[in-house]
Amino acid sequence: MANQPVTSAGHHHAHHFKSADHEFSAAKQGMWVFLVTEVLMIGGLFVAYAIFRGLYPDMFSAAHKFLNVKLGLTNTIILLTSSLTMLMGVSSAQRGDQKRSLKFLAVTFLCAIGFLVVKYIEYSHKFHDGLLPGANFTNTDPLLMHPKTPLFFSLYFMMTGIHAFHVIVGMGLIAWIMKRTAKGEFSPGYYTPVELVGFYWHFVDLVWIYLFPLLYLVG
Amino acid sequence: MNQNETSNKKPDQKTAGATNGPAGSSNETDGHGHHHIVPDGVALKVFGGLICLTVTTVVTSHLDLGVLNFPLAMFIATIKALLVVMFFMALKYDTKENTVIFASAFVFVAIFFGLVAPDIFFRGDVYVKKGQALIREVSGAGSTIPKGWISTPELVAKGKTIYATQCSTCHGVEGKGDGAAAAALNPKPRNFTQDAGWKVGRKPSQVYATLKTGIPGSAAMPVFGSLSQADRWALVHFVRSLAAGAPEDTNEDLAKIGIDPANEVAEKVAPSISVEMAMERMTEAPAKLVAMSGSNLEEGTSAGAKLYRSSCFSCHGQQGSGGIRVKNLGVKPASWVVTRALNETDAMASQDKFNKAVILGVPGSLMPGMAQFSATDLRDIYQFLKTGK
Amino acid sequence: MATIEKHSPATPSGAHHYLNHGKGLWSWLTTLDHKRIGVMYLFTVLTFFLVGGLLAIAIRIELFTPGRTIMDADTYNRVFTLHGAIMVFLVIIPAIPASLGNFILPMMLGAKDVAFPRLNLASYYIYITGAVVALTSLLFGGVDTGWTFYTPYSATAGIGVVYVLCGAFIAGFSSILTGLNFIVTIHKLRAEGQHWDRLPLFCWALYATSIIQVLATPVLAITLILLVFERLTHIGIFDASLGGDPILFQHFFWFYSHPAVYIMILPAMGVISEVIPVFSRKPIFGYKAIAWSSFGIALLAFLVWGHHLFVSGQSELANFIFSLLTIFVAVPTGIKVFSWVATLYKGSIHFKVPMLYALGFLELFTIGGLTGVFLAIVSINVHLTDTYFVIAHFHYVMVGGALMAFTGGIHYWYPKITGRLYDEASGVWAFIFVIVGFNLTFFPQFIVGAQGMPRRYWNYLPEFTTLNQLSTLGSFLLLAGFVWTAFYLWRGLKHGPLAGDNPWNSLTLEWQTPSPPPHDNFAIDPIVTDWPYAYRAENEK
Amino acid sequence: MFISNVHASGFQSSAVETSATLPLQGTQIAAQWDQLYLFLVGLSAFFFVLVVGGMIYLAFRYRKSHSPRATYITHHHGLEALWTAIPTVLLVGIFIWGWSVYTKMIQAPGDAMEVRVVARKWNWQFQYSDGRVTLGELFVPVDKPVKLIMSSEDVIHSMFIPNFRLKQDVVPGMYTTIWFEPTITGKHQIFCTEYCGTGHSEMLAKVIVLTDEQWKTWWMGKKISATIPFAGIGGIAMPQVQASASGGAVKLSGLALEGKALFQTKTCTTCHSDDGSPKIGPSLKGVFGHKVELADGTSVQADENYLRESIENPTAKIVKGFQPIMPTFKGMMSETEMNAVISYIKSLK
Repeated sequence: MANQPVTSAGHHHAHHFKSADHEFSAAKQGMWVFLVTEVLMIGGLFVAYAIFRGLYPDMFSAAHKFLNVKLGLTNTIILLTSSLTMLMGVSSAQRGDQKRSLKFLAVTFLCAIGFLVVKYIEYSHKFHDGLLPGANFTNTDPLLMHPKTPLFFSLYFMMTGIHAFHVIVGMGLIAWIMKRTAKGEFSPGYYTPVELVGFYWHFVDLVWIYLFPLLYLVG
Repeated sequence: MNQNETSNKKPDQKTAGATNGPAGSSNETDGHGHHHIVPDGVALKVFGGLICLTVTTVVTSHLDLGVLNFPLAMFIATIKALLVVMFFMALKYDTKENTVIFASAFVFVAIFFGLVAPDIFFRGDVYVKKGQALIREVSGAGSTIPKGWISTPELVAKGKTIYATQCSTCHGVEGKGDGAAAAALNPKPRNFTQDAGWKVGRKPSQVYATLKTGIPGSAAMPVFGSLSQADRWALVHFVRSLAAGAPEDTNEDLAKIGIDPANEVAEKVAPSISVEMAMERMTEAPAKLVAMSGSNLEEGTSAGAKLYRSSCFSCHGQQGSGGIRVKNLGVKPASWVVTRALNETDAMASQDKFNKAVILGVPGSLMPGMAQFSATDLRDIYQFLKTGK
Repeated sequence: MATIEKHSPATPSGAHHYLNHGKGLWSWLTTLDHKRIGVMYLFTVLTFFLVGGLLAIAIRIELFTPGRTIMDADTYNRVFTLHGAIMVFLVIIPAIPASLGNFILPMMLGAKDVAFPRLNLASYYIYITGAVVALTSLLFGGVDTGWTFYTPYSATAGIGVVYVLCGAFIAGFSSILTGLNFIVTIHKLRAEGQHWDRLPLFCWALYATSIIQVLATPVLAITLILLVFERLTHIGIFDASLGGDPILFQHFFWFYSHPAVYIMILPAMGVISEVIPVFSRKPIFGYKAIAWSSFGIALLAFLVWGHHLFVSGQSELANFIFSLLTIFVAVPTGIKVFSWVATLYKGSIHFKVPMLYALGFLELFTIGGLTGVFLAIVSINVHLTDTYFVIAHFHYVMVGGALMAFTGGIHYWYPKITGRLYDEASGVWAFIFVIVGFNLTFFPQFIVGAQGMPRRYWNYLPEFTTLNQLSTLGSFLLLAGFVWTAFYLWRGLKHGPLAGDNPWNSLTLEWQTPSPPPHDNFAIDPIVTDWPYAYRAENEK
Repeated sequence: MFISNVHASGFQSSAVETSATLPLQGTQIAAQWDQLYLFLVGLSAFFFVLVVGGMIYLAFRYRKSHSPRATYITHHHGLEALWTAIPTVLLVGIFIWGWSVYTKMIQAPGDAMEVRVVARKWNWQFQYSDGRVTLGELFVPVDKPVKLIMSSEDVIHSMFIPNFRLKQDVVPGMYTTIWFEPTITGKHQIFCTEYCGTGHSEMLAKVIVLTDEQWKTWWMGKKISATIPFAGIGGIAMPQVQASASGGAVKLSGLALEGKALFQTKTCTTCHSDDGSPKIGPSLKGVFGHKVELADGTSVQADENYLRESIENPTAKIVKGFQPIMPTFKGMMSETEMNAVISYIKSLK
């Protein structure tokens, strides 16, 4: 039957595990395997990027100049900070300081909102300029005369779009963890969900660490 | 490995009383190893490192290190990634199992790219004809003429020869918009000899843009993006020379198409070969490109010559020698047809064979039936082709 | 000295076990017990297998004569696409891992449940959702692109294709979650004393399969997302005119789909490695070699997908690399087949139904494997690919391999799952129908394929009529065999004699607990002290 | 219900004798291909007998009643090493032989005659270097290398010539090539082997290999008098598609029926529908005998001449609301084919 009802006194490990540590290490390994599937999925997009950059290097170098490096840099800083605050949140939960953990999780959540706002500004700018993926590309700037230019923006929107989707999912997870922290479910003996959400968030930041130079800087 | 297990216990003898099993069972990880709590000091130090690396990668990306830019950016990104994984996700203090699991993901992404690349980047046997790669041959010719947008006699002359091969089929020999293929077009191709009616405009930059992007909406005016930049400027000036009073460019006009007249930087676009161009190069019969010089057109004063020049010349070339590329509009992505020399075909065998070929057209080819000629017209043209007068 | 004939006394029917642990539909629908989830998967997979099988019969009837027999081209294209999609995504990928694997793996490890029971139930519901979403495509005109969805045809097909793509995308996650669950279960929940070299080969096979599921299925997810965006918003990544490359889609698709065929066959090999030693009453031959060749196949699975693109316009260099890598797949597969045959040597063979299906598997899988070598050689592939030769090859390997092992596995673990025994005699007869029907259906297709009959043809040249008619005849026998099997297995649920804990006297852990097993599998956590194939007690004089 | 069809088509024994397992060897390379193929069949038969025969023997020999007690054997390193090494060596050998045949298959000689192939939904168009265009029939001289440069107008198709053991996908937006040097004159069947929609199984064509003098007459544009037999499969034509499921089951007479097939093969269906559904061009259902409103406001009675003119000189009269992009089909259809298509259009009430 399911885990014993969770009491504030502490979490009882599921019946098929030998101990809380056993359950925790299983949960963590499960999370690492999940991150492997995420790497493979986003890896598919990076392979597509590498192929088309290899096929049309000049188009990529021309088109990537139309991305706003300043906004990209701000987003990178925001995500790195959110990664730090998430880590602080997790370590506070591990030490049992629930209030401090809640504070840091809240800051992480705000950073995520900031990231999406910057992303919205970038996207609306692209929509306005007609720099849209594939057949919807309507920009007539002479510097973008290469017939395959829409492909760059297809890749740009797919990669940053799927990343933004993962940021939104991350925000949902952080909110869920904040609710449970507020209810005092976590303690130095049981903080698995916090750490796993932390892993997920660090992974989202990890993907952006590669997206930023690939799309914005070297193109 | 032959099990030398000597214990005679039945293989899975249930040991009495081992209800929940001893705590330290073999496959459980090393007790509290994974409970590592990342101290705040380490977190801040790592965060500082990440910020510095971010700044460095942005700065180094602005320096033009040529081929080194990409690997450097990837190297810095990988260091940042390792920092996040090792410290923020505490993989450094985790079991070796999880490290192997997470690393294997990148190995398989590398396998995926590593085995797609041999296909994507090594195709092209079709473009390599007898060892000479088509694409490379064209891209080599990407020379740019400085200040191409100012007309010079050489550009006009060069434009004329390009015009003959690329444009005369629709726009006609003298640019009146009466080429052979124009019959099937509505709206009719532009008549360059008149000042009125230019949809985009007659300024060099406007003609240049039309050549580059074609006229949206008109089914016939294709994109000549595949022509090298020098050819396009030559065409611009030849076309403008066909009628007097063509307006000149201002600096904003030039800027609009991305050219800065002051520092002579011609627009640098690596010429790519269009599918049509590649196809045309491959299926081109060893045709002789007829260098059309206007001079000997006027001399042919006989009726046959005039008739021939008005409706046969643009496809059959100089006195029926053929070798002109005619665009077959019926096929997508368009195929080019090269006309054969008339005396090689049996249409010239006799007058009535010639008449039949002209009136009814030739089945299986693009020769349209031209019923408008009278018997005398046909006799004159036939004589002109036979005797050259 | 226990032989198979003597049944140990059956557990009293009143005993408490997983079937009567909770009563009513709700207790089944919200169960976290890996055994119940396995049974639910089993019934769902068998239902889809019936639907897919009937579609196959419809195809065979249509191909009975050239030209129109019972349906016209559009309907035929939709039928073979649905047959392909259902059989691949909804039947043969979850068949062994999700149903038998879910039920047996934790018990083989001496564990009480899989590592993440809730994730296990979620995976079942994700599978059902994916199936429902995929089948709604029928309301939007169905899909006629073939289960491979090659662009640009799929990028210009009717709106129905978007539903199948989303369905497959969702069902893919069920496969990922099962893989994830099994990897952590095998790492963390093995019984005490069960070191890696005492792990039953079924667990090794599921472990290798889970690794493929976890590493390959996400790439299918991204491929389907890209195709949906290509279909709806023309992002141009697979569209030549916008700079994309239709062959890139084939690379993305086959990077998943070739490892997927190993997701199908590796668990089947696991079942065979369990069945043959039990019914030969002697250890499996070359345990280490078989365990390691599972991993060899799992790794090679990711290196060889290019042999599906030999004639698709792939570069000469890629053809060379992929052909060279593909031929080496035959080496670990050969090791397994030779080891199974060697296990029979000096054994004491009991011709029970599971053993019959295992021997049937060996016969069909050998033909399938050998014809695979034909298709691995580039020049031979050029003539044979996209013809009925390929259809015969992959049916020999998938139906002849995976589904025969699945049926054999169902018979082998039937007593453990239901606590009863099926009717042995009708089992043997049904097997004869299946094996004869299968060979009669698919062997003629090798010949007609080599003669040049292309696949996915609704109308074919009259020269191919006779062989197609033979094949249709065979498909009826095959249908009869499977329907008869379903019938007597269903009848066995009520009327089968009680099976007792270990009717086959197997040494693996799942047989050391009552059948049907109690809710927590084992009253006391078992301690493993020996190799699961150490049939030495009854062998020494 | 399918019994009746069996009588209708009957068990025709194929008129043209095809070898038991393989199509005709239309080129030298096909012969070399067959050598490798038959070697592989032999090798597989050997391993099949070894494995399955061995299995049956062992299972029978050591059946429970005959050997009640098994012997405890777990492995044998020597044997296992053997059955790893031998298959590896055999496989590498086969690979090398296979690759040598493949290099011959893909490297075309320099002087090969180039023919441009355009594949489109459900027919093949061949264009020769002098601009001549044929639909569904590729004319080539015997014993001379021919190189096909292929591209597709819509989806991926695949050129498969069983007698030459050749197959190559035809991909939109890129060129793929195959080459062959036919040694047997006659018609060789071409299939499309990459699924491309409803007409995938009808997208057939023929390589017509001509003797030298037949080739000269054809190249000069004259008709070939002799009827050319089928070489290998393809002799009996596929049953004609009766009324498609969507259209009514109108009984079509001879000429109109032929016109219906031509309506497909001459690619009219690409832009014109025969069941009223809108496509790129106007639907031709119910056009004949009615008034047609033109783009320039006038309207005209749609009679045979109007139909003929619209086929030969399409831009002369443009129907209101449609683009003037129909190419001329003059020269693409013989006189009889023109009549057949027009009579089919007349039959579309």
